[in-house]
Amino acid sequence: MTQLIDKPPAKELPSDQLIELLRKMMLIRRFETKAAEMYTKQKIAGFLHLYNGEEAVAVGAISAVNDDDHLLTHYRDHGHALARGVEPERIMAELFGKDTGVSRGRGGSMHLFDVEKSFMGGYAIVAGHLPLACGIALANQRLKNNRIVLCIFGDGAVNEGEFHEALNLAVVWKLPIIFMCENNFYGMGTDIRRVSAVIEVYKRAAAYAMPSKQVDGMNVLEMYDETLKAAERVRAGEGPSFLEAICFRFRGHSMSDPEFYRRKEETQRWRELDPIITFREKLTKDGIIDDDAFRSMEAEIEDVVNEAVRFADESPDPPPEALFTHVYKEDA
Amino acid sequence: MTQLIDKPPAKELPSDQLIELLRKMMLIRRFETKAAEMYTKQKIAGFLHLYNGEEAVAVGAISAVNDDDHLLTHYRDHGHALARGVEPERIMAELFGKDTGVSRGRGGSMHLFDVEKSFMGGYAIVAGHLPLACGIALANQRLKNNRIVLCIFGDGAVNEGEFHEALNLAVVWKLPIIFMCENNFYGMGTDIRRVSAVIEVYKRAAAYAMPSKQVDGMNVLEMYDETLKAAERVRAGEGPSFLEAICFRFRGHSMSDPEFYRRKEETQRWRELDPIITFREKLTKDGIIDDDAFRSMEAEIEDVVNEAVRFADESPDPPPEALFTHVYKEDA
Amino acid sequence: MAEMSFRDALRLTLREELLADEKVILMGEDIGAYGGSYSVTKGLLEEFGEERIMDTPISESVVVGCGIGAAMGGLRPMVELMTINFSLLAFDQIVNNAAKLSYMSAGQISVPMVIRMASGAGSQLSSQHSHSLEGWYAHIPGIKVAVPYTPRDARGLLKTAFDEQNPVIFIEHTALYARKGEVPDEDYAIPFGQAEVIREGTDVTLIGYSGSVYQALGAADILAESGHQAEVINLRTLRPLDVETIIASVSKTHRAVAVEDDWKFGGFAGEIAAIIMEEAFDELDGPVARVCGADVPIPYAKALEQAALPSPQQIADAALALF
Amino acid sequence: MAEMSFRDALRLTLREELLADEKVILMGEDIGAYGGSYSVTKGLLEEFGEERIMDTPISESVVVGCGIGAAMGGLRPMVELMTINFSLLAFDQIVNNAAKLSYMSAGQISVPMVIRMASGAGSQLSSQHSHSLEGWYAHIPGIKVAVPYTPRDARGLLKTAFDEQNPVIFIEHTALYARKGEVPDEDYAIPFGQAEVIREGTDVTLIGYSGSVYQALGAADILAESGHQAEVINLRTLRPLDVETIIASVSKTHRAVAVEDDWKFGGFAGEIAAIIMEEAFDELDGPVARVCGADVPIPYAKALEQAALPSPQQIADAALALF
Ligand SMILES: Cc1ncc(C[n+]2csc(CCOP(=O)(O)OP(=O)(O)O)c2C)c(N)n1
Ligand SMILES: Cc1ncc(C[n+]2csc(CCOP(=O)(O)OP(=O)(O)O)c2C)c(N)n1
Ligand SMILES: [Mg+2]
Ligand SMILES: [Mg+2]
Repeated sequence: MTQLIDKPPAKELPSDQLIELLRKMMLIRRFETKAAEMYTKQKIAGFLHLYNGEEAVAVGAISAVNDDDHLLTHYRDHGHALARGVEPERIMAELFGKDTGVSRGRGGSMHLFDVEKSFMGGYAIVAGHLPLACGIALANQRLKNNRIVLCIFGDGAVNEGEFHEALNLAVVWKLPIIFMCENNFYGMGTDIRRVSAVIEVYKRAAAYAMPSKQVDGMNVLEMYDETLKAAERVRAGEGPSFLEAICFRFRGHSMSDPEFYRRKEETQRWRELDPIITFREKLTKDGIIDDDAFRSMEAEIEDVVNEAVRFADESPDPPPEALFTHVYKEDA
Repeated sequence: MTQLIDKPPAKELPSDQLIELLRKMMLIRRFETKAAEMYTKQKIAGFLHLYNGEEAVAVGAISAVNDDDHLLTHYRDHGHALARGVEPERIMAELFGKDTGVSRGRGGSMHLFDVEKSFMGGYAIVAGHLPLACGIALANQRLKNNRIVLCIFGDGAVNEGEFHEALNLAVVWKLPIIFMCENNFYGMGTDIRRVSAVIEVYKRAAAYAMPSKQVDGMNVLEMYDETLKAAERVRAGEGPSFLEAICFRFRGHSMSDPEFYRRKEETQRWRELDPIITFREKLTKDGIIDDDAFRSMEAEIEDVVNEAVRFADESPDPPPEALFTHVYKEDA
Repeated sequence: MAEMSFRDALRLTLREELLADEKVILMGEDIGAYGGSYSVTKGLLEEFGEERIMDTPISESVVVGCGIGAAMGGLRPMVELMTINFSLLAFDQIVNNAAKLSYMSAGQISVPMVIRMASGAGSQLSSQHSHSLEGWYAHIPGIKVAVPYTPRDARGLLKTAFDEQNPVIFIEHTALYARKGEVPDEDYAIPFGQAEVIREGTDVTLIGYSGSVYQALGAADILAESGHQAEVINLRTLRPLDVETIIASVSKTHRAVAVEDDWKFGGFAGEIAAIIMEEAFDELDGPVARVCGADVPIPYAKALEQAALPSPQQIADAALALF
Repeated sequence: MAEMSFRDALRLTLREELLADEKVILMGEDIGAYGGSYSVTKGLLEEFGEERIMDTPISESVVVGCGIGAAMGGLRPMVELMTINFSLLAFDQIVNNAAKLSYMSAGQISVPMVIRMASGAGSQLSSQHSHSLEGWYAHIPGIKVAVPYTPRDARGLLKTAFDEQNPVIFIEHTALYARKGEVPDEDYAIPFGQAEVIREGTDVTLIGYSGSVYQALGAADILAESGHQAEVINLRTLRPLDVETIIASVSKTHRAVAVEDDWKFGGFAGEIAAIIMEEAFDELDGPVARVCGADVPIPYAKALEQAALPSPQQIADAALALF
């Protein structure tokens, strides 16, 4: 999506931008289904956490901020990277552990980095990136560069001490950050209702007097709109804002999760709210996209994803000496 | 104070109990003034944090819980230990680093322990004891022993991650704890207004849906009453409660603090609310104590404190082999 | 003798402890409904209920601190920290409270608790999830550190851990969970501070612990091909360390290689080397060699990750260089 | 040459850095209004204002993480952690973020920041406030560790720390702050990885860093009385470590004692011993000795605390045992 200078609210988005939102969600879905397949074929190893079902959160939110706003997220990061416009083939190559990957094969699924695109990384220590987000925001504030930080994390991160420390500091220093919690109700196999004193996550921001709101994370336009509003406040220097995106991951925590801890019916109910299907229906009803256009977009995405796999597969492994480079800056 | 079985509210406290509250506050004040003197004479070393001005908090709160309720506190712990009834001479001996000290000279001022009196310690890592309080409370809950935990900390502790983690866990597991924040507005030289997003500390408990309240920490009876109410709820199994005691330390953070960060007038205003003077005045007005009784109590306390110094001074140092004992349990 | 996996040996022991003493409670992230991220606690929630098998929030510091407090208050807690990587978030509780309360209180307090955590690299989890920091724990007076290698160790050492009156850090290499081995049928415990000579030999001593014993045994096979009989020591606990067994072996072989997955510089292999030098300098035919992880964060790509970890061939080469 | 205290040398350097580059910011608990708990930053708030000298909440983890992020975002942060004891609460940020971001991002990110902290025992602060954990930091690839001894070191190494493109852990022993020494008038920097031979000798090499150099020098005096000329090495940085200077000295003296305040078992002195053995085995007339802190939490009582820390006499005795 070419960047709009002053982003309009969702109801004023031109058709091509609306279709682009759909395309991005579809790309994420298809990309990850393919990644899962590649995992089964052992082309991908380590942990692989799918974003399946949560696509509207990343696409809606990330489309609402500027391309040079800093983005940090957790290990479930493919969706965020794709939404930011990181090339699918360089992400797939990273999952394959190849030298052409975004992190040159060092990070894998959990640690995508594309600093040129202000995608400051996926982080694997729950809540460990919230402090970093504060620091980048502090730098932006001091450098007066008009950039804000979008920091994404899960409901599980909310009970970590760093969540608390970061939110407090951000308010005290009026840092330009949007804290966005993807509340999918589970942290691994743990239901938020069993481990959180207050389960409406957005309410916890009250302890820091931070503006906060719950948003429908299955609705890409609502995500877009609310993020836009938050971004405006934050960019205007009013300090941090908090958004809780209510969503659900349709698949297990990672590829190895048998999902003993929740009932199939629960997942089924959420699948009926599939953000891609519902948004496609809306766009069809509004006459913005027809079946042909949809199918040709699907085919195009299929090609992109297949090309990503081909690229990844044919890319070289990192050279052995890569093991010892970049431990320190001067090694580069 | 001999323990009352069912503690009455403040307005029903018999005279001797009221006088006892005054006596305890006076003992703390005098004990610490003497300790400061001994510090200057280099009989005491390390850090020495005086509780001067905050006596009503410890005495009111600790008198309201049972003698076998567990008590944990921070490094500013003389007041709490004395309020719990730990012998002044064993505390003074600890400050002198003697073998007769409550921690046999290993802990010093910041680490008083008297487990027989359920005084579970003074801790020197800010907020580090809150998790321990949760664990002891969990044990009490499981052992169904009717004991609750009173966990005391400062306003500075409120921004540590462990504060957040502990409050959340305590609510989720309905642990029998009173969290008591001594809000004296400063953490070392840092004014709470400069580092806390929400300065009414009790409001932060809302993020955990924990009952919480602000209390006048300069008023021993109010401290007593509110702690009593919280203790009843907690003991009844309703889960944790939070109290914020508004108070002020009349002296520096520790003996070496020149107090550049606050104006003399601020301290002076608070000194006018001195909890000992005001409570003495109240008891005098109510005809519970007269000048003679007061003066003889003062003299008696003078003797106790002098005796504590004598005891400490004449006590033996820990033997050299003590260095290596109690690292592990079997060493004992 | 029953043949069982390392994981099953741990679960069996936990279950026995839960049955034997109702003060035993287990706490940790996803140990209940999820069954444990490495399935060690699978089935225990169903059998013992939520009061004994407690799923916690993702709050490592309070979980460990709560375990310490529970031990102070009279329970017998076992805290599972999922992995050693996350234990860094609870480091202050372990170093400043668990390890020091007995001492600071002059013995008024003791902290009988077990903290279990998975460790090690090798599954392509990249840098933040591939630590082997056993040596850091071993450095701290006031705690004990168990590092089982066989299923037999797992059961016998965990049993001892539950008998201890002190905090025990119990570290399980993820590569071991599925490995099988003989476990005695009768009740037994393996005392702390007793290393096992897991393979006898006369020419060089290879010293490992936890997962690295496997690499050392592999190296012994390689060395045997060139006619060198390596003795392999499985340390079992790092604190206390069985210096006697190490020195006895080195006094026989006159050569030693210390192996560990962790970074070499400032790591525990250096301690082993230093102790051997101190205690058996005159017995040594050459310097104690160290074969450890490469001095880099662990990367994701398979070939790079493998190159970062000690291999049997590297160990054998280091040993051969001593002849 | 001006004579100034270690503390003043640090402050002078901080001030220069603040003046030279407006991207330099200082963050930490009580570094502003209070003047720094060891007065290092005294007066800087008044001169540079709240935008540059930032008092923080008591939240070690976010303070360090915020420093890392600020470095990622283009500032040049210095974070003061008050003491090494509290750094345990920020350990995850240091180990998992500061040390790994350059590597995991394949060089896309760098983290040019300085983390200062006071260290050491000796002022009767008891167990939770008396750590010397320099060796833990030295263990981590991706960071550098400076351990100045003289005021000259303090200034020269801090200067280099600010020139670094990598995270630097800068550790200051509290016993040194008030000590005075000569500091060159001209602008200078001391490169990392260059130890100083602070006293020349021929008979035994005493190796220390930070506060322990003082004890080593004391031991050299004692040894001189019995006619032994000790060479004393002040390491200055632990990572990178100047192995060359150590080996050159030991190749001359054939005897070595490594000294540190930290616990011996699993500590950094073991690394020094192991390296000397690896690199100069044939030069050694006896095992490298280690004189370190006692294997206990540090107690409050003065005599006990003193007994827990390495003394010149102990070091001299360890050296004499090598003759
Ligand atoms: C500090 C830390 N503790 C534990 C883990 C293990 N872990 C990985 S993901 C996860 C659950 C996180 O849940 P949530 O934040 O809700 O994100 P989601 O997976 O639902 O997107 C846990 C416990 C970790 N990575 N880091
Ligand atoms: C984790 C940690 N960080 C920093 C310190 C240093 N420190 C000691 S006391 C203190 C201030 C605490 O203030 P507060 O909690 O308000 O208690 P008060 O001293 O006012 O009673 C600080 C920062 C510490 N002991 N522990
Ligand atoms: Mg979740
Ligand atoms: Mg305070």
